[in-house]
Amino acid sequence: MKMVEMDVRSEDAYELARKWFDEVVFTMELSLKEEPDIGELKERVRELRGEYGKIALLVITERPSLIKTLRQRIGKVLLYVQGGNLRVVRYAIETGVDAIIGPWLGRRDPGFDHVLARLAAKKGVAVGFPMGPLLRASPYERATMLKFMARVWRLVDKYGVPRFLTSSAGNRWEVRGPRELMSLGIALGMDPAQAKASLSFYPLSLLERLK
Amino acid sequence: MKMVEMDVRSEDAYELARKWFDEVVFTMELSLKEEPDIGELKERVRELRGEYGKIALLVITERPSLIKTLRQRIGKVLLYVQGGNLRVVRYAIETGVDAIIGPWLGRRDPGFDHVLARLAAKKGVAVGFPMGPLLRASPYERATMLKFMARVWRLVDKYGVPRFLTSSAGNRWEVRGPRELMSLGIALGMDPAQAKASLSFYPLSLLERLK
Amino acid sequence: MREKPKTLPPTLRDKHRYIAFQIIGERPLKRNDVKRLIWEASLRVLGELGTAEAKPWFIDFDEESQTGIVRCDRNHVERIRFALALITEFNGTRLIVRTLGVSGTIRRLKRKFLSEFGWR
Amino acid sequence: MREKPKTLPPTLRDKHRYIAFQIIGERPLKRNDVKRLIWEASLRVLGELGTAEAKPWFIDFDEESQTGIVRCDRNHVERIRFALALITEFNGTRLIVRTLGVSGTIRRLKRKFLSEFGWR
Repeated sequence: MKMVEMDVRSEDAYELARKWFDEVVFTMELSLKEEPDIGELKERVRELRGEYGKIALLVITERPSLIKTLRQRIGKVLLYVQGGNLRVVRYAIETGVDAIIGPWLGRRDPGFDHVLARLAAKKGVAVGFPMGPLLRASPYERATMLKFMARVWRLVDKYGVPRFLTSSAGNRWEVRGPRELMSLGIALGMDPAQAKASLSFYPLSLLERLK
Repeated sequence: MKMVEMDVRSEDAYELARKWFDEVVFTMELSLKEEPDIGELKERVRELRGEYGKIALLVITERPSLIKTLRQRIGKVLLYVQGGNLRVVRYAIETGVDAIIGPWLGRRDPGFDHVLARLAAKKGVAVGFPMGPLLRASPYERATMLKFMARVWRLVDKYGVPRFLTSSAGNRWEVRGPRELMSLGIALGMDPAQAKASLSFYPLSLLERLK
Repeated sequence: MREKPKTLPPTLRDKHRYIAFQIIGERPLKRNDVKRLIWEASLRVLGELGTAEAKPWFIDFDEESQTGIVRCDRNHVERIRFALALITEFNGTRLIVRTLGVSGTIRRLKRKFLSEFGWR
Repeated sequence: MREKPKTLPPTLRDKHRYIAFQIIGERPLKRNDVKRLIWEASLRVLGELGTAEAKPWFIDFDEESQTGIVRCDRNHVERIRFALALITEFNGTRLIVRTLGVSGTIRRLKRKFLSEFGWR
């Protein structure tokens, strides 16, 4: 079974993940306050694609409209949106991005509900469950985050939303192997087959979109 | 249902336990290196009985032979033996004391096995599961002690050994109510009915022996 | 503030229980102390993952009567009770946490176990 | 020393699994560091009660290859793996604990997952 790491964010994280996974997607983080220079961005994406093959753009923004521009103008990348702002997440799902990473990030609630789950399932937008933020959290934050993640998993499971487990590593020390990411999934309530599918079946079908 | 606290070891602990339990046994700790003065001990027991009604003697010793003397010479008390020394525990069970408190105490293993369990069941010797030592333990010690306690519970359950849950409080701050002691039993693997019986049915049948 | 997620339909909601408790301490505790006390006890005894599963949530505490309410997952009441039972002190103040009762709604909990302490 | 309890009959024994792991760290770790690392991770993530249930037990660690064996309860392998996965450092040394494989016996574990690291 082919194992896929959908989100690593640095050169050294990519190198290590390549040893443990069959496919690795390199993610470029994009914190946007306003419309980016599309030409420049396209150029950068082209470079990264040359270097790493499979590329994702992770948009971190408070402005929903920017997502549409990216969706329309930048091709051959997976488009991820970081969770946290519900308006942005809803818009991103409606626009049909490829994934929402961590709907609960930066929030005091799960940042996801049955309405969003139903919509995500319909639009084929995946939810990414990242390990990285857990590694950096205090005990209190970890317990809270795990609680929210388990809640989001229940919704994702119930409504059949595409999903993946990922390290979302910012550096090589945050990379974790497939079995370790599976253990996260199981801690959230997945059964082993679901955890495996979150590292293989669902990621592979997202990768199909890059062809 | 009558709730019984089988082991508190100070005046103020007894006072508090009386508020939360229908019956409370006051335990006198007896650390013995050699044969005690039996006359003096009888006198002390008589006094305590006058004050608290139901009395237990908790023998803490490395010398098995002392237990027999006490069993034969001191009446109208429950005779407990503190766990820790396997030779002492085996001898105590053979002698037919009323209970072994915490077979794992002071050990790096559960301090109990299937042979002792079978013997205890046959002789009607109870195993007491005390909460007090957990309160005083470090995280590492607590985890280890809980593991041993759960193992002893499995043997006690399997072989039908009489059993009770107790605070074994040395002072009022170590007293816990019936529901709290039940939660300890459930943490060890008891079902709620078994936990309740460990505070009522089994203690009451031990108290019968005082009549 | 920002938007919040919608309330889930009943079948998807977490099933909770409410626990009434009393603090018996050398000195009275403040509301915020009790909040921390519960979290620390849960993190120590149940760990980060066990706490995520048991979902303890501080609801209220009356400093006068030293009684309060904590919520948790329906299937983890005994684990939370056990974590509370193992508490021995807060900032050097010795104390006992005694649970008074458990109910599926705050209203019933107050009526059955807290009315004698002046709750309404 | 003092007597020990008798080995329980098979049906009463704890059912264990053995996990082979590798430490990938900025600096190599000592055997005793690894022992502490595992305990601390388990106590933090699973708590005192969760640790009592998962029964992690340090078996061995080879400082040369930075690989080792930890035992745990058969039904808690994934929880121990998760606790290990959340480890990020020891005494300021950044590291990753990677599990190599799981088996019901030490012998099979060594043969299948540790022989390439020089274990026999």
